[in-house]
Amino acid sequence: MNYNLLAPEILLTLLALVVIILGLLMKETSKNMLGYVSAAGLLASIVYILGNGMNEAASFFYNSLTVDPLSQVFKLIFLIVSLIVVIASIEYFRDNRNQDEYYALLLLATVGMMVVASANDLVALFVGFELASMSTYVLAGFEKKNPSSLEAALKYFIIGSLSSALMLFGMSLVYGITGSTNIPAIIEFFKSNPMVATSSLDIVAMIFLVAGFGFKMALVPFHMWAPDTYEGSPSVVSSLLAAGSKKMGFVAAFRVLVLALVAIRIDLQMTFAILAIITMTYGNVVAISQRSIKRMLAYSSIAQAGYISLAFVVTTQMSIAGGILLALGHALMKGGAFLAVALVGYMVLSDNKNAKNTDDLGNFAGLGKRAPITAFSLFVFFLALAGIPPSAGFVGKFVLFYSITVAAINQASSWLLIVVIIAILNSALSIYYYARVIKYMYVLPPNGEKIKEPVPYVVAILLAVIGTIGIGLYPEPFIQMAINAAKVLGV
Amino acid sequence: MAALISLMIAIPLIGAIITFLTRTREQARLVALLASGISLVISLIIFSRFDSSISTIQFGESYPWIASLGVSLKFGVDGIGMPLVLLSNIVIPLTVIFAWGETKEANRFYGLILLELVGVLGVFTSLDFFVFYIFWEIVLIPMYFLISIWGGPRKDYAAIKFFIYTHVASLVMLLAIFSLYFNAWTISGTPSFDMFYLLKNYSVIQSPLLKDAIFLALLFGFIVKMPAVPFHTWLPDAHVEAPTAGSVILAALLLKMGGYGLFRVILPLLPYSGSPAKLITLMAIIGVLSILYGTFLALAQRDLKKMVAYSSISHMGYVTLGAAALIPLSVSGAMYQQFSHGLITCVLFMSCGVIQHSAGTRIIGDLGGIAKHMPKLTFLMLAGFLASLGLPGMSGFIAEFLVLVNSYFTLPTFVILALFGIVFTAGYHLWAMQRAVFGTYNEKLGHIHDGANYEMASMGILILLIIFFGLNPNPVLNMMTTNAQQLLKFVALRGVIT
Amino acid sequence: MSLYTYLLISAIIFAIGSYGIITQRSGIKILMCIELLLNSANLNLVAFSSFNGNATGQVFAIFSIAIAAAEAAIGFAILVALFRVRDTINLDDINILRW
Amino acid sequence: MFSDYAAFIVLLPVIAFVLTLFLGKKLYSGGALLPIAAIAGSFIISFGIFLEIYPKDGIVQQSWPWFAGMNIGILIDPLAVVMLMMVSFVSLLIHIYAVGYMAHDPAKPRYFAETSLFTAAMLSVVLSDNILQFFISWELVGLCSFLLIGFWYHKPSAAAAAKKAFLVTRVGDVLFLAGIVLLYVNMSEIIAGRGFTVPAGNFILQFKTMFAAIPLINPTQLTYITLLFFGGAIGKSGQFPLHGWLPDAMEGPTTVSALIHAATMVTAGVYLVARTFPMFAATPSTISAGVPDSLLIVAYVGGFTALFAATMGLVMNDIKRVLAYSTVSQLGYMMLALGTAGAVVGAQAVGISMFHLISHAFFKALLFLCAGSVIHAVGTNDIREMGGLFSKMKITGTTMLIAALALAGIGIPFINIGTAGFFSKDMIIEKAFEYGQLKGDFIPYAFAIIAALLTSIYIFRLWFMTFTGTPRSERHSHESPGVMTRPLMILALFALFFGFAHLGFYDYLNKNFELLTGEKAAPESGGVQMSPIVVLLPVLVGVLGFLISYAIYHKKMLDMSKLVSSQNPLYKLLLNRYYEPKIGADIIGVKLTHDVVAQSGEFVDRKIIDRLVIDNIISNTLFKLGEFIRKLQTGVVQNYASITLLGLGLLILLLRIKFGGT
Repeated sequence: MNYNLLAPEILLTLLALVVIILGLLMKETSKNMLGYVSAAGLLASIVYILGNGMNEAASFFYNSLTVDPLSQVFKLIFLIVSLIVVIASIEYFRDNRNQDEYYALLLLATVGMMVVASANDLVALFVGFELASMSTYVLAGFEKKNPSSLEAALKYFIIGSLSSALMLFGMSLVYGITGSTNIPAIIEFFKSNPMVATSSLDIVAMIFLVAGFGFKMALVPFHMWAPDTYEGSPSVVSSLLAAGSKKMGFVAAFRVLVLALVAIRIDLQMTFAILAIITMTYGNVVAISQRSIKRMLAYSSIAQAGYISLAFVVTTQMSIAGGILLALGHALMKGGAFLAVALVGYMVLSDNKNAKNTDDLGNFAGLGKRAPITAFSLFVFFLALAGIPPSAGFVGKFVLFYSITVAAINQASSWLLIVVIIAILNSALSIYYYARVIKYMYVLPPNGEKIKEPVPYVVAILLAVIGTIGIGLYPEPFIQMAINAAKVLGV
Repeated sequence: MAALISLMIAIPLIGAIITFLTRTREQARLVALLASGISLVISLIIFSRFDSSISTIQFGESYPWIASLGVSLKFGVDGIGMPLVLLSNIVIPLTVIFAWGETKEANRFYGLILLELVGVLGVFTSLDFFVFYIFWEIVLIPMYFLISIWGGPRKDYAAIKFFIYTHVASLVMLLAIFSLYFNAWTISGTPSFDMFYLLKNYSVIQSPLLKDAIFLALLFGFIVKMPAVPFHTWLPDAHVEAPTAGSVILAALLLKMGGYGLFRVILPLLPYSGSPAKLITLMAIIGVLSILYGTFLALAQRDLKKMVAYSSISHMGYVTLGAAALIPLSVSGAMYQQFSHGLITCVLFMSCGVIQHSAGTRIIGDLGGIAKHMPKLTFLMLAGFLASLGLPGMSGFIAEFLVLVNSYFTLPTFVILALFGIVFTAGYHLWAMQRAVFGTYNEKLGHIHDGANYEMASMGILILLIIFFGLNPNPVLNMMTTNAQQLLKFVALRGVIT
Repeated sequence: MSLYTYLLISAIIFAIGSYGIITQRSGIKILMCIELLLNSANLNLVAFSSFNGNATGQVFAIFSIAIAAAEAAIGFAILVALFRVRDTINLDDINILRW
Repeated sequence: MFSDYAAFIVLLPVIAFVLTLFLGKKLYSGGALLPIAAIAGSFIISFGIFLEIYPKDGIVQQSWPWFAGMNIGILIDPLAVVMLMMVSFVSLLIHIYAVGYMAHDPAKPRYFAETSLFTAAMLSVVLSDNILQFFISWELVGLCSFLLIGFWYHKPSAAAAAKKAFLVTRVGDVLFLAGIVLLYVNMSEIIAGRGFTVPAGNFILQFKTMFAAIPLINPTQLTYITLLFFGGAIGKSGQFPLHGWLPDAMEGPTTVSALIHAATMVTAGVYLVARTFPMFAATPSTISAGVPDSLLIVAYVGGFTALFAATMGLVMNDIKRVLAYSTVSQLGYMMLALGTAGAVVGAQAVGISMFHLISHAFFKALLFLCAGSVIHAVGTNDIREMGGLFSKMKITGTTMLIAALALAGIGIPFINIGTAGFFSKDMIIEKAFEYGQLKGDFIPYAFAIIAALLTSIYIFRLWFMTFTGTPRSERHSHESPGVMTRPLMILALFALFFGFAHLGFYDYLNKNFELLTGEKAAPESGGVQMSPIVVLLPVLVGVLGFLISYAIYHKKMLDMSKLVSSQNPLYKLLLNRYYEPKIGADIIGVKLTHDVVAQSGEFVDRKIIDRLVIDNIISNTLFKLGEFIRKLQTGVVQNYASITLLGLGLLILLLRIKFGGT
């Protein structure tokens, strides 16, 4: 059994410890280099994963962790997000005396997510979940002098632990039914005795799991924490939460729910369709009336969760591939967008030290003049989120909606078609609030002169832009990747 | 010289990027003019080498792109696309010349205009549905900015309305494309977005219900762009608020995308659709409704520009009508209407622009007798209006004559209805001229000056073109007819029309 | 005692916990309620484990207990930090972020 | 050899138009000489062609393919050539006259450019060999008329009149176009088969092809086609009910009225019917399928218009309006001729009608030019402010008197001496009588004869009030310059002596369609012997009219103030032109079309579709919804927890209901 495939996780764990220790030894001023260290570590892991085995398949620790295309794709997503977040944080937390803990926690969170990505056992899944969650609880409250940051952390913590409790409860039930915590074994059990599988107890268990994952995905009605937390926590952390830990829920759902649902052959199509539609509509409709951009982005990412969860409605290979693509795209777009907001916050603060809610729409007026690169990037992210080609967002939605349409035609089910149409109308509706911000950035006059955009931010944001447009212009390899990943589930 | 078309698309793109980077407006407009000029030259080369006696794709190019979805960059022109490519390349440079005096954020302004050129050229030449759709969407963005940055008082409302309205339409169209794509895929086993391939396989679809659904979705996507009643309300707002150059491009090129869709996509599908007869009637109704409705609303307008906007709606109605009639000459007449309306409407909107600019208002009632101070404009504007009301000797007449005469074979009732529109069309044009331009000079306007030379120049060129194509339609009409006949072979085969 | 007794008990604990979360105002109490929820799950695990006759459940339970501890620690940490800036841990007052 | 240059008949004035338009300012008298020279050229060529083809009964045909199986071409047959000569000649004279008349106008270049464009278009109407080119040129003359009526565009009345002229004729044009559509469909069904491909050398809308195809066209369709054509003619030639624009058109310069609204353009309608006469003649002469015979309708409309317009001519006080109504009524005569004589002597009707058309062109142009000369001198249009001008303006007075006599058709019967009008008009009236005998229907004849009486009354009223008696206003007046009077004299000569050409003219024109289609025309009907009364009556009423006017307006034997007062309803009716402007413009044009239809459309569009559906129903609902939902986000964490658990419960419940399970 070669542990090379787990090298990234191992590396990052060690790196986290190293960062902590270094932080103890170093003096305040030189702590800034820790950011570069962690960035290097993340970059190394990305390279490593890309280097060997996007398509490897192996399992470890008594088959409790598995490495397969699906896990690798999501690991890649998590790593990329963490990377750009770290790069941006170099500026955001410059000269902060606690940045060593920050980077350590961020790395641990990443490890947690990666564990979830390749978890093959409910225990591993739970542990990974908790590792990621707890690190992010702390990160959300990292500005410990800032009440809203702390409030965000608190809400995140309470709802988070509630839902992990629910999840655990669900897992216990599943274990009780199947007598095993190993996911393949569970699936096997369901396949072999359908009677049990369709028992109401089992359904209850499933719903508990849905609750647990739905919390991370910010799926209505498990979304309540998201807007507050995204708004309150430091922008870089919001970026990590929205772009990274959100996807944790999806990969878990792909691994457990999809398989389980396929196995127990009860059709939750309608249920998930309703959830998805409610989620996307809710997100978009509420986003319209927001003035705080971070909050608007929060709601828009709820809406995006709605789109992605369409993949569960028709669990076809194509739909899951689409879901994965959209998840990947969303990671880049949303992550980048939050970082851009962070930069705006930086800009506003450099205008006046003690400015309140820096992410207010008004601060974006004339951004195209004040911070051209940021404005343009934000423009790209918004169009991508709205699904305008050529962009990652478009490719994702394209494949996803395509798969639903196909399913609708195949099953000759008109309501599926209606689902797609609603989804489409939603993504048209979303243009409204994106365009409003774009208008502020490019049409309204600036209320301040041009600023110098800090290099780390710019690098991070541009990475996201390149990713977003790159996937849009040359989606071929990514589509392949997604399809391979979807194949793993063998649906 | 294989890659002429991609060159023609690439140059404005590069030009646009350079324009965005330029510092002064002189540089910006110069670059814009050069880029669009070169593109025009290329299109003229293509046009001169174009063989109008064959209906197949010419100057075709193909490059692989997304293998797993079967998407590839296919470009090419035929009798349907060529005239519109030419039109786009004529209109854009003239727009740049007309807007030569633009001062507000010139580099962005001209850059966006060039982007529009890229978009429409892409739409008119791409033969891969995926690519087609991408260009179709890209066109929206520069127009959104043109309206919302350089627009009038209610520009926000207009811009967003325009964007969402047409975006919804294109998304619905996307659904239909999905279905075609999936259908073709299941048949052949290999994915492909090749336009003709998808259209060809439409006939294989079993359920007539699905066929009609696909057809209607596509139709919706196109007629909203055209726009046809009752999906037209975005147009007047967009036009009223947009800057002159924006309106010109919107009316002359963006609306044509819808018509192009009819010929490129709808007509090949029509004979194989579930219930052709019903759909033909539907299209005819939409066409005639647009003609009459547009006319009467134009009659009701106080704002000169809004009147012109509604006149566009009514003129585009002829396109739908001619397409629905399914007679080779009516279809080519409809195509010719696209081409000629593209030229004519430019003059109208430019006139509105000049008046707005020098008199400070476009409200017909507040104007009056401006001919006294604006003789040059009056001359060109009158010519444009006469062309627009279908005066013989101008290109508009040929188009409408062909449509009316030939549609009568299959849609007599609708033609008779459409004929009623003509009187009122003349009515609102002359009414506007009489009230706004002739009569005693309204002293409240103060001293107004005639249009600038560059404006007059571009309008003059357009008028000359209108007259030229009114006296000698053959250069473009022949290739249209060739393709129209080819299109309607299948109609005849299916014996749809009786 | 049959399995259902255990399940019943854990269900009751779960109910109490969730009721508490909904009704309580003090952050501390809410933390305790969450602990209740987790422990109801643990109880399930252990019970199932003994009735299924394999140890996995107990292992899982141990894992989750450890995690719960860590979680509680973090929760208290956040509450303390919050108390420092807001002088209260009454959750009804903690709503700057809303709408 | 002239026939090789036939195209230049049109091209020369076109060239003149372009040149005058762009460098008129730099040339002498606004470049008047260019169009004059060009039109002189056209006249010479036309005349040359006439000399060429007259001896050998030839016709000139040239045609070039245009687009979609249609062509542009030249067809000069007897019908066309006489028309050509008349148009170019009259136009020439009027251009010369205009040099004087427009001398003081700043916008001379525009004027001459437009008139020469008009001449070109009119000539193109005349010599076009297919209905499409005919229609196009027809529209162009309409355009020029629009431009020239509105020549003084700064006068609101002029702008309005121009618009009205264009719109009213447009109604006719649309009917004409509809006729063409119908014809095209039938034709291409016949020769091209569904208009897919037209066999080479065949042009769908060529007159030759059309006439050849007449037997193949379904008679009912043919009737529709001809009636629609006649609709076009009604519009252009100001026949009832589309006559209203012509009197208003007098807002334009008098020369324009003379050229366009007397001599040439307004006769285009008659020319159209004459041109397509074989089709009219071929329409079933019985009531077939509920469609009456086209010629009958032509006759009735023409006759009625002749009378109807004459009545209004009686009361008008604007010198030009009187002439305008007289024009309308005379055009009515021409139509009447086509209708009645068509029924009696077939294709020869064309000759009869055309002869009146041409003689009318001479004397009506003359009348207008005289009127122009008077207006030029006096500076008003109102005959009530004129009077006693004869002493000062001998030439104008005399020539106008000659024209009046010609219009009234004064002459000596039986020995055939008389003015042009005498021959042309009396011939028409006689044919109307023959028609009555043939069909036992004397109504057209009645129209004609009463109209003749009224004609002579109003025209002499006009002459007396203008030239005799004592001046009714202090306006200095003088004879016009030579450049204006000489054309008057020339026209006067024609008004006097043209009539004697009638026999040759009839013979020549009778050959027309036989030359064109090769079929023999209907055999010469051995002229029915008329009772002398019938021959005498037209002249008698003419003289009677003269005497009445003489009595009333010269000798003032009876006082008109009784009749001529706003109390008298009949007078009011006439003075308000049967309320045609009110009904036409105000009620139909403004009230109905604009205020009712258009505004309601506007309402639907803006208020219902836009406001209601888009804004209120869609946008506002969404906004309100959003505002409402975001309030759920109370910010209190327990509520969040409750909602989470609630959602959980709901989901479980949902699924329990879905599959009961154990």
